[in-house]
Amino acid sequence: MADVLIALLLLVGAFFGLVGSWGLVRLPQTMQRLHAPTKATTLGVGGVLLASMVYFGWVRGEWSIHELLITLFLFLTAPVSAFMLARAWLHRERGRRRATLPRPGASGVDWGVYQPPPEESGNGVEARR
Amino acid sequence: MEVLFAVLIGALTAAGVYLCCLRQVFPVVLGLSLLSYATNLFVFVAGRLTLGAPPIWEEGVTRFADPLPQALVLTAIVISFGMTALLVVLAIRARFEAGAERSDAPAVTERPEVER
Amino acid sequence: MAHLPVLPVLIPAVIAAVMVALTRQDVVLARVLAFASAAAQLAVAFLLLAAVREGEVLVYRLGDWPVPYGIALVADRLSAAMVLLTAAVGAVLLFHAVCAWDRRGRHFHPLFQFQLMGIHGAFLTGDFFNLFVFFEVMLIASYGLMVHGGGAARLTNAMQYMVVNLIGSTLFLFAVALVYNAAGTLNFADLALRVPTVPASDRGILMAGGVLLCVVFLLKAAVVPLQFWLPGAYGHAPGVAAALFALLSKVGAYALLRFALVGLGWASLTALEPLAWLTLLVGALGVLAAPTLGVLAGFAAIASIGVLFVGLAGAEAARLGAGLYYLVHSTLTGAALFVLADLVRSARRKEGDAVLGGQDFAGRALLGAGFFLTAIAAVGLPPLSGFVGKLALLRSIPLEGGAGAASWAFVLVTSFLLLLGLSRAGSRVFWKTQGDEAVATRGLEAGGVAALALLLAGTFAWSLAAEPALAYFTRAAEALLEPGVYVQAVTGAGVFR
Amino acid sequence: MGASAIVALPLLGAILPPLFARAGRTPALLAALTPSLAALALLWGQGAAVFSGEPVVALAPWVPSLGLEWALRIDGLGFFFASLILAIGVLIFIYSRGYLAGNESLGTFYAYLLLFQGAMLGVVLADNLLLLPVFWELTSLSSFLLIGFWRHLQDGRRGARLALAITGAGGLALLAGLILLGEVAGTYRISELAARREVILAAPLAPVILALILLGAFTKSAQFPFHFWLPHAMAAPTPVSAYLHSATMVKAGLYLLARLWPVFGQTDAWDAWVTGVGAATMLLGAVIAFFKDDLKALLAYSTVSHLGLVTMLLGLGSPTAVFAAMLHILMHATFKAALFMNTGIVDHETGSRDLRRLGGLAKVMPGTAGLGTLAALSMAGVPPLNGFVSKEEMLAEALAIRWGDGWLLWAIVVLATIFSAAYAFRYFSALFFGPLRLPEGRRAHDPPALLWGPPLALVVAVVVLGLWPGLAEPLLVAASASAAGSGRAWPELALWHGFGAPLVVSVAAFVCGAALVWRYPALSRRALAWALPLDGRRMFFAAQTGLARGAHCLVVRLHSGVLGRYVLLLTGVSLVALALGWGMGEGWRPQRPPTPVNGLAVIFVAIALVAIGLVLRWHQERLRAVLLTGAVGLVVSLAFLHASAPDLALTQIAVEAVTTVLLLLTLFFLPQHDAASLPKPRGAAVVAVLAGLVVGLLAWVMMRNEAPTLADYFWSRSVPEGGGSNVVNVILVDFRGYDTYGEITVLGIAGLVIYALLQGMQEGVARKNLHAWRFPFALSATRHPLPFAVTARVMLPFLLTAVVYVFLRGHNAPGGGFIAALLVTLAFLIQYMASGLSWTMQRLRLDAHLWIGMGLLVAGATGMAAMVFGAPFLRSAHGEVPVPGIGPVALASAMGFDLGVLLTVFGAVTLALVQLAFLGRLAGFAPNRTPMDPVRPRPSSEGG
Amino acid sequence: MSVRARLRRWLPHPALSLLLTLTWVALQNEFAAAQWLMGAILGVAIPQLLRPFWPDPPPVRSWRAVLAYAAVVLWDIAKANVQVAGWVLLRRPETLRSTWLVVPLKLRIPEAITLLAGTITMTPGTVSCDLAADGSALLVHCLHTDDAAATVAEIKTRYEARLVRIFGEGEA
Amino acid sequence: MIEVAAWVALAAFGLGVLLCAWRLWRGPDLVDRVLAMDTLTVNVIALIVTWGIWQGSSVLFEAALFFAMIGFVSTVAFCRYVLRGQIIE
Ligand code: NA
Ligand code: NA
Repeated sequence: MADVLIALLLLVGAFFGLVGSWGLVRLPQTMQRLHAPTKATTLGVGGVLLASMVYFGWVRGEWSIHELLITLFLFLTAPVSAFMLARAWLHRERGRRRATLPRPGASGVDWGVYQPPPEESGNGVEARR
Repeated sequence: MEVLFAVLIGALTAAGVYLCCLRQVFPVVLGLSLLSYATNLFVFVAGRLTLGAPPIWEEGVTRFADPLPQALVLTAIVISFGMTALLVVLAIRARFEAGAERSDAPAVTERPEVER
Repeated sequence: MAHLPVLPVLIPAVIAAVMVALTRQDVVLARVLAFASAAAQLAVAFLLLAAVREGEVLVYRLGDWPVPYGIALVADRLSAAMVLLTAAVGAVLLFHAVCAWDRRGRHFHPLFQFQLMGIHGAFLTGDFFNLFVFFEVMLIASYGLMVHGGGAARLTNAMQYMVVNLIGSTLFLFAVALVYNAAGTLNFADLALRVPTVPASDRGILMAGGVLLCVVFLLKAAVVPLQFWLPGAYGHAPGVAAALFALLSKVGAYALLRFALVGLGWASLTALEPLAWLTLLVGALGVLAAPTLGVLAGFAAIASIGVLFVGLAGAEAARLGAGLYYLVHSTLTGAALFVLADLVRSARRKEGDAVLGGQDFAGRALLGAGFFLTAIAAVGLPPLSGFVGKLALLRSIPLEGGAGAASWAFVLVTSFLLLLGLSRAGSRVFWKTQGDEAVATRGLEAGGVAALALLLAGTFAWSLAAEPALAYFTRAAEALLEPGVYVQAVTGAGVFR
Repeated sequence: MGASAIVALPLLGAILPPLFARAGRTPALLAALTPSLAALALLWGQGAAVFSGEPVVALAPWVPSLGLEWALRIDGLGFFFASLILAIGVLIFIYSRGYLAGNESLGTFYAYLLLFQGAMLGVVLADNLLLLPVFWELTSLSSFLLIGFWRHLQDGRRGARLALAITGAGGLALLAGLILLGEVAGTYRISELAARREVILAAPLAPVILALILLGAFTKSAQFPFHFWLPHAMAAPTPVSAYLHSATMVKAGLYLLARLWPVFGQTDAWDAWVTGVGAATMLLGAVIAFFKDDLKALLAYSTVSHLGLVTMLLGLGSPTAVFAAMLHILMHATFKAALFMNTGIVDHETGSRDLRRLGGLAKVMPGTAGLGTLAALSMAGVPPLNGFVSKEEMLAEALAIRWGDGWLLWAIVVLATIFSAAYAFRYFSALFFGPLRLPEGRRAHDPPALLWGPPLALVVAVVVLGLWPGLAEPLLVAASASAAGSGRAWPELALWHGFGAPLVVSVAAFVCGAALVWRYPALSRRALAWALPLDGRRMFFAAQTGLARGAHCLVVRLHSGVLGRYVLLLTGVSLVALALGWGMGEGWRPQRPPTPVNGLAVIFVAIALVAIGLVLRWHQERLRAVLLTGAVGLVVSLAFLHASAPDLALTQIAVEAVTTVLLLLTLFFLPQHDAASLPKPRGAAVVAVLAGLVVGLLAWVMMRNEAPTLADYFWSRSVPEGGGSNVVNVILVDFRGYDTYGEITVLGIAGLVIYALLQGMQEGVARKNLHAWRFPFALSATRHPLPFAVTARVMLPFLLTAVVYVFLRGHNAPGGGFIAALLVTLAFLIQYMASGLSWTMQRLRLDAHLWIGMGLLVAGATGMAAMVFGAPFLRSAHGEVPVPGIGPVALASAMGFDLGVLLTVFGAVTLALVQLAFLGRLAGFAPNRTPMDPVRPRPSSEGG
Repeated sequence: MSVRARLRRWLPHPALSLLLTLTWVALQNEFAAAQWLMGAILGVAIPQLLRPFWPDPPPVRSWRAVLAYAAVVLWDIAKANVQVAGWVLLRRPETLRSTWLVVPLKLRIPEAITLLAGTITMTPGTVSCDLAADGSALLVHCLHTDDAAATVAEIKTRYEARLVRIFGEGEA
Repeated sequence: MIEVAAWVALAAFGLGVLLCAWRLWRGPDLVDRVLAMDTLTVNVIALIVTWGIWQGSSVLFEAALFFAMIGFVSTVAFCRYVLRGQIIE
């Protein structure tokens, strides 16, 4: 029973992990590829970590929730990584893509990557010197 | 496995030496990093390869990796980290005092600007 | 008393740590601590010397672990003398430091203490990986002292010095790995016991490591063709640092002796004789070509290393002993030359330490006299210790065979070249002046002058003390050539006393 | 004792004149005279003993094992020379007082003179073969100071250096010769050498020894072809010339020849070389002297000639020739010193010493003219002056050689005699007689007594010794006896020896000499036409310049400053070393079975190889290169993990992260691309590949090699004696804790140096450049994106919990102080990146220096605690501490040590990173105190 | 000083303290008293030490809402994973209609915004890319959607509304 | 069964690593490369955990955590560099 569960979790993890990496190779646009790591992170690593938990607890009798911590860490950090990567890309592509990018809505407000936050632009301390 | 390690070490060494020959500091720093990987691995494999047997004592276990080279490598890693940090900072300072980032110095027979 | 061998390391280490933690703003307190440390180190070094004078070998097993599993410190005649030399030079240079250098940048005093700690540690350790560690302590402190005060030339040269030494450290580790792989030990004495038992098939690994380690030590010692880093680096370093560095190359020579003669059990280093000649030649020619007094001092240091290795490349105790005697001399003289270059650099506003005539400057006569004496010592003219050193060396080298004659010729001819170079430099800097009125220059740094005077007094005293000193070092050399007592003492060391 | 005092008085007394010079010039003179006169008194006090053939000896050990001892011995020869040195010295001192201008440092001058005097005395009194060169070199050194006394004159400086170089080089040769001589003889006592003559001469090294010693003597005494330094030493103040070149320094070589005459004299090699060189010098010097217009040059070459004369006599091989040599040394000293002083007076009074501008001075300075003329006549060998006496003896000795053996010598001697008469005649006739000629606007008259007194005394001696030469006989006999053996019949000294060949030659010389002077103008034109192009000084300085230039080229080539070349050289040498070392073994075969390969390892190594390749290809794109280097580091860390080194893997990966941050912090301030135009050193690729091959091969060999290790000991003792089951950690904090102590010291120092370096950029050029510097790329607007900042806040407490965990478990499982330190650093680093430097620093209130210092102290104190209990540094203790309600808790003192590690590493790394980040402020980037963009809109308790 | 204030002073974030204690015990994998004690010590000490780093965490109004939210998100992750795997594996990449979405934000609490952005990213198919300079909207990249407005609406109802319930926002 | 599954998982993540490496090589943008590194790290974590199951050893746990950490730190650092030049400002 445990064996089946573990094997299943492993296979699920392997499958989604591979799909994530495959997407990284296959998808043509950078922003599309940015979706890859979330896949690998969530079900990919998640599956494997669950498998590990079950394996060590059930099969070897050493219950451990270490893996949960890794999962949590990854869930916590992956969005930030993606956010920063996206911002970096938006910044590098500012010349080409800015026009096609939708605006946030309110007039005069742009995305954070292109516009300083109100407080700072107000007192003019932004940028160098 | 030994061959793989050897190839890795060799490649790291070759690349490290090559980068250290370049005329600016930054590639030299990268070269030294690669060299230090090579060194760490080299010292490590002086204790030979033992797979799946970390030197963490357990009752009844008789197969274990030689812990001594590992301890030596740890020391070496730390030291080389400190050195790298110092070198890059020195590179920055030199760049802003000398006006350019170069790994070359004037030949010793050139008379430097008078300074303290 | 039982802890004597570890104290030379611990005293500067603790004092430096206290300085780092407490005296960041308070230079005066740092100075007080520095002098206290110097006094303590001197006292300990004297006690250590007294303890090993009769040939005892003190073994201090750190953590009480037996050799070769733990690290052992070993004090014998040679290492005790080196420790005393370090403590003495360090103490003398403090005078220079406190009046000029310790305010020109941050953290001078802790770095100075760490430098001494590293040198002491390298001299005292009986373990060649630990030697690596203390080399690094010594080197990183030296980088810090070398860049002290800044300046483009200094920084770029320091960077090269650093890169070269980092590669040297890499080689050191490669060598340690090879030796450990074949011999299974890191201790000099234990290695001495194991080397004969290493099967012929594994000797290649062992010796590849062994010879590579020798190369590393030769690099530190700045023996040709591995001298290239020294003149630029030392020549542009702050004087007080460069003066202290006069010790660093000696550490390389010392380690080479320990490793090759004791660890590997080689009968002698005669193979190095040609390198010693070349070193002498390059150093002497460099003195002729040097554009500044700092670089000149660097080349003079290389030349003195050449002389030193002419001695160390011998197979007879007398010759090694003469070399070791010369080692002390060259440390004092090298330090004096660097201090002098520094004093000139800071006294002459326009020309610095360039080997050029210029306007008269404050303290010219005094510094000129100092240079004259230092040059006498460096060339090896009487009555300073360079003369006795070279005399002892020549007397210990039998003229039979080409090598002996060549050594004589190199020592004498390069002495002549040094004489040319130093007289040329000295007459330009101190004689070729325009106008007799001293123009407004920076004042003379009294502490530097004091350090210079002490160093010169040291070479004079060393010359007078030549007889006992030579006897001492000859016995130390005997222990290197016949390391049985050392090996026995270290490997058979009982529990902690 | 007396002998020592004679040498020591002038040497130690040298400090007196500078002290007394403050009181005035006369006190300075008295201060200089006192030690000299005292020494003279002491010397003459020994006269009785010496003349009775009982040498006075002083002995003290110095380095007996080398044969070097303080051995002085006053015998006849020594007494003779010492008397000359001291007596003429006294006159010179007095003369100098009048000669040196008021603004010149007379005290220093006297000090140098006294040093020189002491050194000279040492040379002639030393009875030790190694002590003699000590004083010998001291004379070279002190004469260097004297010759260069007028340091502002280029001629003075160059002359001094020339003299030092030649005599110093000779001194080195001499030293070598004397060392060998002592070794061959089996004694370093000079006085014992004569008895070992046979042994010495039979030694195979004898020719070498002789050559080296003669080199020393000839250079010092300015013998051909080393004569050229002497005339250039004339740039010295005239008293110096008078002293050094009449009576003392140049005579040191002659003294040495006389001293060693009992050992080497009357051997073929000695006779041939000494006579030959002496005769050649004698002729050459005389001829050149005749054509010199500069009075001092004339006297200088005449000195060369006279030195050659004495040298020749010492080579003739007969004791009577030695006697003649001694005689001439004495006579020459008197008239030549007088002549130099006379020239000095002329120079002093007229401002010139050029014969082309001077003439007829007898009209305005009759006293000077009288003294000069008498001395010059003596130099010419005109009776009844003392020069005649010694010249007669010389001619007698020279002409005593059989014609068949010596016709060339005869010819030389006769020619030289003619020319020496000629230049002597020319000296006084051209200078003092004929129409008065003076440099424009100068008036001249006889000088004050201080200047004419000393030459007068000497001229009196010239006359007295000419009329009654017998007065000097005891002295000369004693001297000759020491040199050539006692109990011989010495020539009777008399003014009149009757008619003989010498007299004929003399008379002929006067006639011919006068004729030469008469025909001087024509001759000099012709002489100028075939003037020897061989100017020794020019050759010397050309050689020196050439040498310096060659040295320069060599040095530049060896120290080019091109780092790449250094690296290649070092690598090349190391490869050679490895090859040499490997060659010392034989027949290595793989001993361990290979470890099976798995596919993942292949994948990762392949990735690493590609990444390495890409780093090489793209290293110019620095940011990309950093990323790829990180990939390589990842693989290395995995390799450790895979090969049973979890601690290493953790450390490597953590260091990797910090290093990446560090490199990025650095790259911000550096160019973003490598400059493409800089050429690589040639051969870099080849050497690098070779190094890679060799290192890879060696690594493979090590892995397949079987040999004993220390592993078993650590494995078995780690738990019972080290108190931890992570053996690597136990080694780090216990077995080899001392390494770790050094290691954290290194890291601490790195932090301090980085701090010092970056703090130093707050001023000077660095600050200016930093301020002018621009980052090449456009920057995004916002700084601290909100999601990142929030996530960082949430993560921090959990990361710190993990830090505690990693730290505490380190002794038993992978982890420990170092890894924990990096982890905590990373945790705060995330905070710094997320919310900025100012905000985080304010909250951390971190004095990294304190952390470093405390860490080192804690680690040290833990180690030293053992010392309190009488155990060695770093002796650990461990055990279980019962805690009520909880049970026993395992504790190891090593944990304290590990805590020190943690503190130091954390402090150092943080210090480095924060300082580096702080540099942006210096570059003009405004600080940002808001921790997230956009700022949370709700009013909050944040301190801002 | 009131008990509550005192408690507040020692336990600035009680939930955090609890979590840390649990984390410690989880890390140790050992449920002995000593570990709970140590965990508790850390749970008190670390938030104390780090108090300035997280000055005023928003109180959670409803822990039940948190659980519900977690369940929804986990389910969405699983669902979206399958869906996106299908796109990546089966569709020709050119046929993917990737678009930018603008999600106007009602949320103002940074923690809540972060959570929303994180959720969006962790459910495959959407990545939150930037925040408006004034924090009023979130920029989301969608790997493939036929109806952008619907996706935005789903985000707002499925996630943002629940977050509003958790943190009690909306009045702002 | 577990072994087979673990083997499959190892192969899959191994392949995943290779795919990431390919992206690391091809780029084209720096962001792609950083992304590739990030994903590679994630795959490595999965590999480590799977390897732990394969080996039956839990000693690798911290390593996985550390890899997660470095993946995050370096990704964020590179992004910050692209965005602001100064990764700590
Ligand atoms: Na073997
Ligand atoms: Na997503």
